[in-house]
Amino acid sequence: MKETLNKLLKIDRRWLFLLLTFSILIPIIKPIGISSKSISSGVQDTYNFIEKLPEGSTIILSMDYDPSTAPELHPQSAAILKHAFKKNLKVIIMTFLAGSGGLIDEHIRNIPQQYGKEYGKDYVVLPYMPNVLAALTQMSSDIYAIYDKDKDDKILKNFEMMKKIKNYKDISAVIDITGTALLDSWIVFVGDKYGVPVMGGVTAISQVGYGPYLQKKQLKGLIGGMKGAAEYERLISEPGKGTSGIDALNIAHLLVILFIIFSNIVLLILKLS
Amino acid sequence: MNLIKKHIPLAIVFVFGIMTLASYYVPHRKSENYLEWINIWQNIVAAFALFLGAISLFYAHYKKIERKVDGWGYSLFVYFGFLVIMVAAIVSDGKISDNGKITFLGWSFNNIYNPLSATMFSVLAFFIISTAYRSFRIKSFPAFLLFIAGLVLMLGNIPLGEIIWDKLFAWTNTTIADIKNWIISVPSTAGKRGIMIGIAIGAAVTSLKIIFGIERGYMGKD
Amino acid sequence: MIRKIKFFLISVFIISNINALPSKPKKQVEPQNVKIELPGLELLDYPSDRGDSLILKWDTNDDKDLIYEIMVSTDEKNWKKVKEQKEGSFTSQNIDLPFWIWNKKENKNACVIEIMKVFNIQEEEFFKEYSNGFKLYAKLNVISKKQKSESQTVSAIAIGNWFRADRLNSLIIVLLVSLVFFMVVSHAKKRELFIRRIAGLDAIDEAVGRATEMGKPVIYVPGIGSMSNISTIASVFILGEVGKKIAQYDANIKVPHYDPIVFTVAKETIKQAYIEAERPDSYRDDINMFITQDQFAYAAAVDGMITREKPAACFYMGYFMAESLLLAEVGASAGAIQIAGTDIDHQLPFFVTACDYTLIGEELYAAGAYLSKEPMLVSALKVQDFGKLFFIIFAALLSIVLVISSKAGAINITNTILDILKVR
Amino acid sequence: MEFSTILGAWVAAGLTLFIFSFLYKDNPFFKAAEHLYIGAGLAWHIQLIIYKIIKVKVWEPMKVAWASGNWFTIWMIIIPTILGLSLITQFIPRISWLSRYGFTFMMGYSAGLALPAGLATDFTNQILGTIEPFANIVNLTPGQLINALILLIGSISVLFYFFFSIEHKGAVKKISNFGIYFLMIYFGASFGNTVMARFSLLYGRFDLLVRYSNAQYFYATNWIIVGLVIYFLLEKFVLNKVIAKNS
Repeated sequence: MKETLNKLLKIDRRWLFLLLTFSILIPIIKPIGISSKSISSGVQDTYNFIEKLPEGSTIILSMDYDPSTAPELHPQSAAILKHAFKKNLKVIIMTFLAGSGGLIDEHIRNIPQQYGKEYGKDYVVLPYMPNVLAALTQMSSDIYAIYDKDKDDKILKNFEMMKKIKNYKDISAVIDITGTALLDSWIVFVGDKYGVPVMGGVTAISQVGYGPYLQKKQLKGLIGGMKGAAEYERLISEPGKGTSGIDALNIAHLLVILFIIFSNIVLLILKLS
Repeated sequence: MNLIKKHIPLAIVFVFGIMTLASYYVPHRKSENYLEWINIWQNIVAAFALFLGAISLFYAHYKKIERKVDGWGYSLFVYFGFLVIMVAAIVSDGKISDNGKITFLGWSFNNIYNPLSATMFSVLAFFIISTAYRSFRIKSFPAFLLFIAGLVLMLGNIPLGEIIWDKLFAWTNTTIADIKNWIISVPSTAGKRGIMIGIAIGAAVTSLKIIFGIERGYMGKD
Repeated sequence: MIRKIKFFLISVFIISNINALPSKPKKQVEPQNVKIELPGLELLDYPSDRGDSLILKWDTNDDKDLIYEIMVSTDEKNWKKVKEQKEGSFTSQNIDLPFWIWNKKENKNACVIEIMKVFNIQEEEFFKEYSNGFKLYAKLNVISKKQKSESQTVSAIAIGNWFRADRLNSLIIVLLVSLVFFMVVSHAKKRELFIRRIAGLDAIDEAVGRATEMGKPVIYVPGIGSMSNISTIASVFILGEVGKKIAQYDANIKVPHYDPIVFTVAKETIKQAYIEAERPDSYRDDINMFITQDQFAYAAAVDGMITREKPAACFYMGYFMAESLLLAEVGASAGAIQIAGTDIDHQLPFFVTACDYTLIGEELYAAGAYLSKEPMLVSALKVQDFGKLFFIIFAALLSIVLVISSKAGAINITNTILDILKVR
Repeated sequence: MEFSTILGAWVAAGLTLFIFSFLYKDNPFFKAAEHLYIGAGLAWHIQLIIYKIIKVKVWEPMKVAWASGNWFTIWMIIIPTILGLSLITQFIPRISWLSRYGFTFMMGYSAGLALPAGLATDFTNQILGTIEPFANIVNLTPGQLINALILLIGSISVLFYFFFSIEHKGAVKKISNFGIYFLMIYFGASFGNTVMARFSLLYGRFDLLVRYSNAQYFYATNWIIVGLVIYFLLEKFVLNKVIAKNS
């Protein structure tokens, strides 16, 4: 008995890996269909903020994630973009992460046409900018000093929607979707410094860390992880990858919890005997 | 010689440090102009720092191949990977897509760089499972708190957790989301704030040390 | 045909208007426009700005239905309407300036006039042309239910300021930290400062000892930070001490690098450590190796290294992001003793669970200071302790003051305290 | 479907599975992918630098400034370029001190930028956040009041844990132990939330692999898995025996 239990504790971890593989693969092939019930306050706040913006206002959507965090963040930015287009807001898409180019392309290939939006009139995409602080600071006085061209090297100033845009004063909100610490920079260097409302979409892991900023209202709203994306999709009633993804996560989470409890029970039995 | 080797670099760090620091307190247009240019400078200088990395990398693997150390053959893959992306970039003129069509660079991003980095990142999921099983030991009260907070967050993150909670604890009149939010915004924030404050001061002091040339490990030895 | 008539009519209209304009004085267009003296009307340069805004303020009125038309001009002739504002909708209280440069309690209507926006001037042009200030005239049209009256004209010059007085609080904190720092530094040079023992540091000796016994290498991972990260600086100091022990025991160490600058610094640190341990001949140039400057490629390579080398001990000290668990779990499955330390708070849980010892946050800095006894590191630690003390005292005291003052209804005191701490 | 898309699917599925194969054990496929990644990762960053910075911020403005004889701009580009180039001298021991010019510039800039903003956000603002609820005490519900107190007491006791100037004995030890509870809750919460993130990623990878196992992509995933399995079987049953025989 004791030996078996001891063996169980030191089980080859590859068996655990195999179990996890199946627990994620199966829902992909055959979804369970358990959807999110409640909406977290951060998501609701973000939704309300965007919902309340007057038609025609301009928002910045900073897509600062690369494929490594895309499964969680891509559905978030898609939901925000859809919401903005539904509300007839103008969107400036930018990025400070080199790896995000392909992801932005994927969005603008698919989403705008669903809502009949035109490039230059309803949204623009700015090129990748490596130096975050420089750009964040510069845009407070004049966007065009740092972004004179869009991602296809066209003069940014000439686009219809950019005619009335000069600096942060003309921006109604910033939404930074990111898996890095860039949201902190947006809060510190833009939100706090120039008073632009900043909202964020982050991975589930960093969500916890933004507690202080949320509590202080330095962040007006926060979408966390795939669950946040699923909730946002529900709010705008556009189910997408967030909703289907959350299904696959159910079992995997349960597995982690069961493993922790199981190994501790085994340990307890070993100690008692 | 000491002047150009030591004193001028220290003067540079001091001058740019103080001026950049001051620009935070000077609203005048001149200060904005300064910041604008210095940002561009930083962009350019930092760009060259990456070439340092490239040269180090090539040198390291060149040595491996030259000495025919164990597994030197794999070092060839380093050059191969580098070449593929570089050629792709040159052919595509640095653009990921051109008129909505994906370029060779975009292709290699989607099918080489991205799968590698995303997969490496996702391997973490497997490691979380094995950490949970092998080292998540509830031996003491603090460890128990760690477990409880983790448990609530995990349950609160998944719809299934909500369902389980509602089945078992509906009588408490709270939802798991409430508890999760409370943990995030109250005790967990207190914990983070406690870590944050000392680090903030530490970072500020380090900045001071750098500006005043007290910390100069990065300059190397004379 | 219809078009032609339209064109004709429009041109007639335009011509008649052009002819009419100079002959018709403005007042006759709006016959009920009366001149009044609006009490307390003032135009001020916006304090602590770059010179592109002004504040117009005037006394509040009891008639809550009043509407003000704010008119501005550069030459007192051509007037431009900025906007309409309702009585009491925006007062001096709404202007986000701290109490030491702006009187919020004043019961006045206020309006911020942004020159570039009002006159539609491009930024570059504005600062080129009006570098010495922008003179602006302003007046108000007061519209009540009965009549429309026109106020007196006021003027002011908008100039760029040289100090952001609203950030005075921040400047004071920066100066305070610097002051404390230099005081502690001068103190540190005179005598040794006390640092408490940090649990987990003994483990370093143990780990190196074990590596020597087993004849297996130690892998020291300095993370993915650059030399401006304090955690990387601390890590390099710890590396120096670990390196010394390694050299003394004649054990084997490998240090994979992410940042080329850290790489060169670490090379010298290790070389120095071997010299100090009097084993310069055992130093090899391949102790430090540069891997690559891509986060997960680095993690993959270090993982591969750990699996192949089967080290007796792994150190993870410095700046870590998501790769923390990628490294620590592989290290654990390779059976190594693992000691970690980082100040990236959200990676700590993984190190805490997967490693044998973890230095949490500042403990990493403290470990660097403790091991190296470097006066500069020690004094930085002291400043941090002062900062924490400052936080504890202020947070506790101010909370009590706030509770009392808000219970007593002394809004002035609460607002003053909050104003002092507000970051602008 | 285009050939490049199908080829892409094969390459992507292959590299993904090669990395995953490390979970079973270290093997040549992983080693190859690992080394490929080292090179490709660096190249990715370098091409960005060349096309997004050197081309856009150095080369093109320089051409314009040169043509129009704008000496101010020319100098403002030349100086940072020289500073940047100075970094490269790191590799030439005799003049490696030149690289200090570039390093010191970068360090000075980042230190000056980080100092005030960091203190404001992570220090002053945190004091404000801790005490702010008390300013509104009249309108607080009992629950909110308790939360504000927990936040205050929690933050302070965690700070006690990080005091290094005094030995942790007696009351200090008790308070700092209490602080550890808050640290642990933070770590637990952080851990719990991360699980979500990482599984989402894994979901993303598996989703892709499932997509590439379609007939459209000529069963890329399936074939590569079969190949890997055959390799591991061969290694286990054939290669090892051969090696054993030879030695």
